[in-house]
Amino acid sequence: MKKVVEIVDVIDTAKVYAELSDANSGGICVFVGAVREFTNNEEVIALEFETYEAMALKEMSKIADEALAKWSLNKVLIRHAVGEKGVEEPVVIVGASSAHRDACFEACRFLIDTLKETVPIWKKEKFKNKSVWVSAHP
Amino acid sequence: MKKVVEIVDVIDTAKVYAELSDANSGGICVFVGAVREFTNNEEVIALEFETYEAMALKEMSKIADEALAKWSLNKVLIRHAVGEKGVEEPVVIVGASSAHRDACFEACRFLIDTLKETVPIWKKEKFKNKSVWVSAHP
Amino acid sequence: MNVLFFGITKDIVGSSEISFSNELQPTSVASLKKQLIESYPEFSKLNSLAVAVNSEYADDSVLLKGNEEIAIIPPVSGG
Amino acid sequence: MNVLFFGITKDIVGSSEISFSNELQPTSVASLKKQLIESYPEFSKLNSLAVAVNSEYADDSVLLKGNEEIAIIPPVSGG
Repeated sequence: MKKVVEIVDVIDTAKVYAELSDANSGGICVFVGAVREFTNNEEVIALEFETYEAMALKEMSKIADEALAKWSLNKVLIRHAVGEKGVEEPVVIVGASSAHRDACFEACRFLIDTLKETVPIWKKEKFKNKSVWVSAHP
Repeated sequence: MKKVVEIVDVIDTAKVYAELSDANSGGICVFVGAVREFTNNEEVIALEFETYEAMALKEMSKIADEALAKWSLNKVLIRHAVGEKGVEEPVVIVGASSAHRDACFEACRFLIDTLKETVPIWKKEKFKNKSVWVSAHP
Repeated sequence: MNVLFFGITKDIVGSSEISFSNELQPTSVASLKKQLIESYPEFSKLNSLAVAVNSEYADDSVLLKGNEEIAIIPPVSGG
Repeated sequence: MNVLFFGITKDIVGSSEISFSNELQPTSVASLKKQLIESYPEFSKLNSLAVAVNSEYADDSVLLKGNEEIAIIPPVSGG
């Protein structure tokens, strides 16, 4: 399977290497996004992720296809979590494998940057006394 | 432990996320180098890695320190395997975690690029009928 | 015509789905947005407001028949 | 003075370590390299030839007393 695109409840970071590994890949680049304890010096209790799943999977699939077209990649993976995530929990994992490292580094960066721009997933930051939808307002 | 620098017999890719994870890190970038089946269309049986360990650890430590000085990172990891490695086996893993993703991506790329330039580790490619020390000759 | 709401737009509307009766049904993405902003002025304060038709981004010129899956997409913030 | 060899230089020399007797002992990194290339012409065909003194890269001007840990570093190829 050249392309893995998933929305899950919990991300298992331990298995991603096996998923991206390939006899023709000299390099595998993986990015994990996780919950930080502080945003602008305010303590975050949790992040709550919501998605429009059918559309999110379509958009993630488009991003993976675009990466496969742009770079010489053997495998591509995009997996996002939904639900409430506490500090240090992984919320997204993207990765790519390729013969040489340039391609997988560039593709990995592209995957996460583009995901953040186009995939219909929304994040609410939960602080002690309030909750804020991230990026909603200027 | 902010910095992990190791030479090992076998790389366990599954544990690296836990090693780099951190309450202040929103991003973790990891690169894994693995054995490819073909080099210039010739089938590779295995790679054999040898090191001058005392010096390699010093150089790896310098690279980690340089990355910590250049970027705002929470954790840095450089781990290289030695001995004979078959196709798809990981031979090196480097990674960094940071509040925002720019730093960990740039640092991760720097770690692997610099490792390949300065760390005294040597790789022999074993083909069916010959063995070649990589990069030894012009 | 049913319209799905997510993220902050769901909070503003107070529901994840609303129905337009036939006589009030907007006939394009542009008129759908206009109606929503009139009914929910908070929508005009958002960083962006996109519409998806059959789970694809649709620009203002796209016409609506009423049998599509229509969703309101506030600024995304995954990752 | 003992000198360690790694990678292809170990193969060329046929040993991972050689000793220089006191009278032949090079007094600088430059003269060590010169002596090695004279004894093993194959060394001159390598992409590069570095020397480490006490496990740090040392340039040609570094002087050698004989009690250091000295190592020959052919082109590295880790990763």
